[in-house]
Amino acid sequence: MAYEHVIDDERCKGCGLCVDVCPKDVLEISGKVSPKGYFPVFQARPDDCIHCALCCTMCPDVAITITGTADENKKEKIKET
Amino acid sequence: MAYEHVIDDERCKGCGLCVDVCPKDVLEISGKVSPKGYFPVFQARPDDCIHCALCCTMCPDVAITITGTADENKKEKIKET
Amino acid sequence: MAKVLMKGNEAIGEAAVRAGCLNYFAYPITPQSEVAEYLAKRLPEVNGTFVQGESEVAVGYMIFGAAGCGERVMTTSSSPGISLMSEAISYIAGARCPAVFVNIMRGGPGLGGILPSQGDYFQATKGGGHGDYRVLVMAPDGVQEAVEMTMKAFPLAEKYRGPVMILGDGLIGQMMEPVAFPEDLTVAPSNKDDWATNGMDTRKSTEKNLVKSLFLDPKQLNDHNLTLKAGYQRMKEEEVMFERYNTDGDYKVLIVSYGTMSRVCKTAIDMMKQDGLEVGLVRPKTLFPFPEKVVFDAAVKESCQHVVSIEMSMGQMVEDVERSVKGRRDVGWYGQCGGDIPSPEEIISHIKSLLKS
Amino acid sequence: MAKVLMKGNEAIGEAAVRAGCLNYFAYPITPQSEVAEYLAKRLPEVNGTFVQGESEVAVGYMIFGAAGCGERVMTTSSSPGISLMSEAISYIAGARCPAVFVNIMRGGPGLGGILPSQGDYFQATKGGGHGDYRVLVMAPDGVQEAVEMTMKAFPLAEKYRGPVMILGDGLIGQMMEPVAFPEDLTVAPSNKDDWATNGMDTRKSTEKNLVKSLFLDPKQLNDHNLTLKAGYQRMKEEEVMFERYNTDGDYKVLIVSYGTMSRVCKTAIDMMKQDGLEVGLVRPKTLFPFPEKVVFDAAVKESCQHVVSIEMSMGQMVEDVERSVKGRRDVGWYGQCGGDIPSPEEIISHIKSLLKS
Amino acid sequence: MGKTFSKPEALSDAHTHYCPGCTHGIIHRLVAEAIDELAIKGRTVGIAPVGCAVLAYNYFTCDFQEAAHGRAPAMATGIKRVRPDLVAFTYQGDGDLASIGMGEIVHAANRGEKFTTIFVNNAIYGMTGGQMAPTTMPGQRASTAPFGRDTAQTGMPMRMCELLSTLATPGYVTRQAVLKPKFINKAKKAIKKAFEYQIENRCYSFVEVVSTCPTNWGMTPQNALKWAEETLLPYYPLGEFKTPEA
Amino acid sequence: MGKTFSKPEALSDAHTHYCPGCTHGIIHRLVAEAIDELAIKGRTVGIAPVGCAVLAYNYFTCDFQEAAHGRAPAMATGIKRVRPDLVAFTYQGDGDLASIGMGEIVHAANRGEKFTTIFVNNAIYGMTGGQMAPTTMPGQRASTAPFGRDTAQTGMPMRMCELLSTLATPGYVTRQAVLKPKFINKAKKAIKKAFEYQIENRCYSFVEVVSTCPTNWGMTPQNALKWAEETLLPYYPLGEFKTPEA
Amino acid sequence: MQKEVMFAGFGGQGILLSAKLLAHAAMKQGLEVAWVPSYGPEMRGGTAYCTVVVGDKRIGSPIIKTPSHLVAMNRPSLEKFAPDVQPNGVVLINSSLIPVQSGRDDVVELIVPANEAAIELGSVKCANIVAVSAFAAKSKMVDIDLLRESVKEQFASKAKLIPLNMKAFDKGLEIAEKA
Amino acid sequence: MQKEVMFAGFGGQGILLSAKLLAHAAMKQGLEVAWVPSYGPEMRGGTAYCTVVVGDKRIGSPIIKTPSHLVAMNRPSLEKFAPDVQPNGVVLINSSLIPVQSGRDDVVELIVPANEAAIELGSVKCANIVAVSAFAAKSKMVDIDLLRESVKEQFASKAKLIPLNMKAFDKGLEIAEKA
Ligand SMILES: Cc1ncc(C[n+]2csc(CCOP(=O)(O)OP(=O)(O)O)c2C)c(N)n1
Ligand SMILES: Cc1ncc(C[n+]2csc(CCOP(=O)(O)OP(=O)(O)O)c2C)c(N)n1
Ligand code: SF4
Ligand code: SF4
Ligand code: SF4
Ligand code: SF4
Ligand code: SF4
Ligand code: SF4
Ligand SMILES: [Mg+2]
Ligand SMILES: [Mg+2]
Repeated sequence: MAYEHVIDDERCKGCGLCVDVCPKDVLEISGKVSPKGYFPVFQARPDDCIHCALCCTMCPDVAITITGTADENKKEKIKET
Repeated sequence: MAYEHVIDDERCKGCGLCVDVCPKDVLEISGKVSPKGYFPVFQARPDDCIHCALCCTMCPDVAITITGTADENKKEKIKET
Repeated sequence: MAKVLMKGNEAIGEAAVRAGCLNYFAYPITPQSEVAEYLAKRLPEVNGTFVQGESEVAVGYMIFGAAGCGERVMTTSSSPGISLMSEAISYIAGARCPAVFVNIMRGGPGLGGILPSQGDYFQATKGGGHGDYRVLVMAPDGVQEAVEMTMKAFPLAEKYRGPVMILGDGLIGQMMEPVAFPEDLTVAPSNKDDWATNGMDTRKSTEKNLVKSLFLDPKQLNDHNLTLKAGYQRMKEEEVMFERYNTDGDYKVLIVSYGTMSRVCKTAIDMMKQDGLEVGLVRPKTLFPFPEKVVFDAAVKESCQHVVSIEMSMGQMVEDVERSVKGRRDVGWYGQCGGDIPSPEEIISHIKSLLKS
Repeated sequence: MAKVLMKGNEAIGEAAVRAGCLNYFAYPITPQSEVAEYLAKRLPEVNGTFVQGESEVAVGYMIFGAAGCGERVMTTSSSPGISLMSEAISYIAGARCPAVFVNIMRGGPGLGGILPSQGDYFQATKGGGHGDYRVLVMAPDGVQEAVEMTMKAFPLAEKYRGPVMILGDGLIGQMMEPVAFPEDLTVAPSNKDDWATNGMDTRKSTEKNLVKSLFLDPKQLNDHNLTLKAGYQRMKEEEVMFERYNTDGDYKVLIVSYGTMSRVCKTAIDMMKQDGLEVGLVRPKTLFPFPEKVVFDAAVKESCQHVVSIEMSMGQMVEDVERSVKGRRDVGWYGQCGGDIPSPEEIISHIKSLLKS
Repeated sequence: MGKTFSKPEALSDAHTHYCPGCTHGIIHRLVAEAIDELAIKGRTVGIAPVGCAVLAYNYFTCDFQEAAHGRAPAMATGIKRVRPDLVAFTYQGDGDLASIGMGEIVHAANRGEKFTTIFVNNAIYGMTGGQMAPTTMPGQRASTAPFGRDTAQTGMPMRMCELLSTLATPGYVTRQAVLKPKFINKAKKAIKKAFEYQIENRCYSFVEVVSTCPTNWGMTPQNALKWAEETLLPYYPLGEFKTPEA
Repeated sequence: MGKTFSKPEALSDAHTHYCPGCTHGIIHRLVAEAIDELAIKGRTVGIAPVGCAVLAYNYFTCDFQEAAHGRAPAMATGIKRVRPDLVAFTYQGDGDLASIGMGEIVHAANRGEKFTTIFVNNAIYGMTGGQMAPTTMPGQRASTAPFGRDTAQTGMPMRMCELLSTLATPGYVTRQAVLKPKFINKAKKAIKKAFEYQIENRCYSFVEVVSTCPTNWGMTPQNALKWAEETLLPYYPLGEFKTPEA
Repeated sequence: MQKEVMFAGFGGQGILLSAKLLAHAAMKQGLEVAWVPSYGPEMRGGTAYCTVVVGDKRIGSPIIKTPSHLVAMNRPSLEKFAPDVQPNGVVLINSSLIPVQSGRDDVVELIVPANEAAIELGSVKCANIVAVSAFAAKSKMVDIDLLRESVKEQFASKAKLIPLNMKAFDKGLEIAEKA
Repeated sequence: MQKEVMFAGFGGQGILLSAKLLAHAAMKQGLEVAWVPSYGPEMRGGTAYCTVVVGDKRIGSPIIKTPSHLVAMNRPSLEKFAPDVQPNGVVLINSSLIPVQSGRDDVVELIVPANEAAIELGSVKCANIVAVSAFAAKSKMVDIDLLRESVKEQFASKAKLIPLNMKAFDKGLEIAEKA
């Protein structure tokens, strides 16, 4: 089964706590300010993501979700973003 | 030197705590009610008093005092009372 | 129902039970501790709850929490204890929860004394706590009325969703008089599902309820205050209670007096009648809402020359009497505050001195 | 002295220091925490004392203990915090200790909001606590006056041996304005040896002093209350402060308003003058004692048709205005309570609606 | 070996007002997860404190009351005494619980009230702008301790677990932290256990959670976690201080 | 080998309003003796509680303030912070100190305020007519616990020495009794020591004294002493719980 | 017609109870009644007193400074209150504890050795019953049979005390008649 | 004559400080002035704003709903407040964070890339100084030299920051002139 790792730009406050806990160094803070005035995080290296959910555990704003999916394409899609 | 053991009827509330702590069983509660409505304590056996002041220590109302005196008659006087 | 001879404090406790209030939180204080002592025995018989709080501050919030669940709840205290509850009363009013407070007043300010007083009129009627809220305040003049008002207090608290206070004094709490208890209050608090935090399952809802007084948005807070104000306006229209005494005929002086004090005034009025001196009385039974119009009408009666507010205080209700009389008669104060209750003789000589001057 | 640009809260702290008050106890609460933050830095420079109490209840009694020693002492808080101090204020009044309380009001009731409000008028002027006491209450309309009144508060507290309150609002606390500080207050509190528990050695006496409010004997308690009452009577004669604005000529409407609200009213009055509509203002600077006579005289002026009390509350001062006007003019209320301050435009349209009706 | 993760039902969709990196948000989530796993949302009443978490009632999907500053334990007592079938929890900061609310928490714990307290210790008054709390560390700067907390004037930081665990009445008292995933997972277990003790009507349960306040500590969220681990944990050791069994 | 004995100067001539055999009177005397021996009457301020000892100010010959119920420690804090040269002591009952005054006593002790507390534990609310106190024993009857204290509803009796001695701030905490001369002499030493620590500006000092309330216990003064020794002392052990040295 | 009686003595002499019994009987008789105790710490070890006001219409002021009658169970009470009693009132003096008299010639003195009588009957505790029945007989303030009933009811829960108190009650009547 | 300016942006952008500097300069100029901040938790992570009211007579209502001018340091502020600005007022737009314009043709738009400019000068922290000097130059609300003095005084305690902020100050003037 495959996983979908989704970061909600609206909820993310760019605190960076997830970045530090990611064992695979997948995450980075983006340079573009969100409407709320934050610099949200994004998956810079999605391929490396092992979906360990440590980032989810650490996120104070429940901005990251990981959903299971059977559909491989979904996973691809994320890659592209 | 001699001692004078004085019980102040006005202060005594007749609680009897002194009676119980007296090692020489000197004290007794009197039968006659005081103006305040209490039955004050008195030295029933003054001769036996060794002036150990335990009664003073135990008295919640500082109704007992023991004063030192050189005058033997004083001591007698107490006896008579 | 046959009359029973009961202490005011115990009768208030029994009245609460008969009003279906099985939840009582309190902290001991003279002269009202007998309410707690009575209910500590009585409530277990009806599976009620009594908790002796650690302080009046805590009790105020136990009441808040319980009232927030939509359950009938009461506390009783005396002057200093009520001061400690003032923040809680403001919160309860702000969160719109029904709760009954009984203040068996003692002498103040500060530790003051433990004898009867009416020194908390301001605190009760103008709100001891902060912010724009009012408390519906009923003042009994004896044990029978203390019972009736206590039983009325709960439905009133539920009607207006706010704190209701019984303002008695040490004498009413300590005195025994024969009491006939009204019918038990059997209707349960209604519509609490709309607002109470009684658990979503309990009310079969998926919507949460919030019991709160915080409104960070100024517009919302203003609207909230307007809602409260509308409730107080409605109280003024629907809940004013009072008694007139010897006001049918002419009278030279109008007394305004409440609670224990008013009984002494009645005795004085009867005595003056003997000497052919007519004096009328208006007795507010609700202090808030205050019977403004009744006092005004009684004051402007042709024959009436003076209005005097007689209180076991240094003159508090007199300000409401002044407001009500609107300058149409001179308004004075007579009273004592310390525990001694002015005697009929003292009242009579004050009234005569008024007429001389 | 050159003007400095200061936040109201900080200016109040500095004013206390310059009034010789080196003792400050407080608990943080928005919108007045800056007073404590300022004094936490400032007091060490002058060997003063700042203690952050564990609660407003405790702070009230720290103030009591310190005041009981005859030392100048102040606390500052905001609405809910003042409610928690009401028992202490009653005790301090009862024990006749001089102490200064500052209330930077926020929206209520309950937690309400943190924006400016005038919802604590009743609490401040009718005594939030129990018993027959009054508090001398001054209401500044800006930072400069906040400073002046704070410095005045200490000698007044000592003159009457009781609590004095500065009643401001969140805007006055948070706003910066240029301030010129008056001369430092150099006279030390006098005659404290007669009553304060400052230690028998300190005052070279063998007589103990008692700071207390308990009088178990009703006669004594009544006499004590009469003494207090006499002090309040004297305040009414000697301490009433107010400002008149645009009242020299004729005016159709009289506004009574205080504090921040009165500044908006003045702007509105100036704007209406432009349109040729004359409106007068009486601004009470002392809320207790209330300028009853001044309001009465201004209200009964031939040209005046309406009196309106404009408050950042649901209508509290309006009761004192009604009492003062004695029914000679109709008295109304206009205001908001939530944090938004009525704008000059809103006030103008209300006034115009009055004149239409 | 992958995991799925999504927002618990007991949390609403509302975005919190908390500062970036403030760990209040993590603690909210752990409480919500416990409520979901125990399926008690429909009979739970939360009590919000006065503190940064004052708006907690917007972030949960169960009934909520909002307390006055420090009085949440008294309100929870009122709730549970009149509705023992409900599940009540107070969520309180260190100023709220350990300063103004000291009397209420000690007595509620000592009466053995059957509710759960989540005690968020961030060693500061967050909401009001960084004043000193009873839990502020020696030398730590705060707006009312501009030169750092002087223990000669203000005493030592208050340790609530140590204090409450001396009470003779049985209870569950534990200190946890949310400074890293390992701690977070432990904290989650403790919070769930606390609710279980309540549901079984066993005892009062108290979970202290060492938390951060990047804003008022004047640190980045990352440094705040680091500082908390290095400075707070040695003085506020994690672990179970009391269980009803013992 | 005889002894003289007379009323200490720090006690006034006034007759107390205490019930016959009430040990409040003994404790008053011990405090007065300490004041005499340390010759501090001229700079001492006592703080009377609200409780049976409310009129203590009539019985001492030094300056006195009268507190509100439970707030004496806050008043003493106010006194000592503005007049560190004065000697202040609070005299508080168990309802006053352990119930309504919990917050004030814990925080004054934790700030290390330099005053002395005499804590009179008689396991009941005396003045108001025998209501339950936090210190009331399991099963003990009180007017608000007519069937005896039910620990399932009200928890276990509060032990203040045990609680206060857990605070990290240095202090002197001891429990004494006045149930027999031997105890009384020990209590006297402890009270004097407590004042000495204050005078040396060392620390906060707290002396609990196990006392009696014959009237509300419904016992003769003699039986009250006996009951206290047999029932209270096992739960409230005597001794020093904390010293600033340790 | 309104009548008032002040009961006064030491705490523990059953003052409040005898007053309550009288009030209760009056209520049964269909009269208006108020029972007004003194309260508060000043009572501690001191004097306890209680007023009972009985009348045919609603009681106005329940605070009475000059009562119609006085039941004085100890000396301080007699000395404190005897001067206030209205002319022709009954002043009951518990001679067991009061060696003196009221010093008034315009009142009806009723000398009752309540403690001795009670001790004879088996317990000093019932001295207050002796006193109240004697007082009621002399003052006619309430119907004696109703008062007897009230006493019975009062002790209903402790039935074994009823005989003793009935004896005390009759003893009081007897003393009053003899007097 | 009374003029008002609203400073608005994120917390941490130095909004309150630039407003204070302007108020301070106005005071030195002998004008009446009021500095009115927004406060409270709603600010947390959100928008901070502050009004400065300057006039020749005592300021009446310090609460301004339609200010003469606006200094918008971030986008939400521009969108929230631009509509309220009085005609012919100055609207400063921090173009570093605001890609859009006010959408009004009856106001004077002053486009200032404050963050970029500040970063160039060495620290983004002084973006607020760039903004306030540019605004003052354009609006003429206060005397520029007095404002410069106020900045110096403000940093007197941290002297080493003065040169940077002076550079920022002049940069602001320069941008304003060019505009
Ligand atoms: C009676 C009262 N006093 C003070 C306040 C002001 N106040 C609000 S929150 C707070 C402290 C919050 O600190 P803490 O409890 O540690 O919570 P945090 O914000 O750190 O999570 C204070 C003092 C208040 N609202 N009510
Ligand atoms: C605010 C307030 N609450 C309650 C009271 C009533 N009250 C007076 S003394 C007392 C309890 C006294 O008990 P304790 O402290 O144990 O002293 P004791 O009489 O046993 O020596 C209470 C509840 C009060 N005076 N003020
Ligand atoms: S932890 Fe959450 S809020 Fe913080 S940066 Fe990562 S996703 Fe955004
Ligand atoms: S799931 Fe694990 S690997 Fe993937 S981004 Fe999050 S922390 Fe990194
Ligand atoms: S102990 Fe004191 S009061 Fe008690 S009986 Fe002895 S002397 Fe009297
Ligand atoms: S002094 Fe000692 S021996 Fe004498 S009476 Fe007292 S206790 Fe007894
Ligand atoms: S102030 Fe501190 S505690 Fe409050 S939300 Fe911000 S970071 Fe969190
Ligand atoms: S009631 Fe108890 S504590 Fe109070 S004086 Fe009497 S015996 Fe002592
Ligand atoms: Mg905190
Ligand atoms: Mg006690």
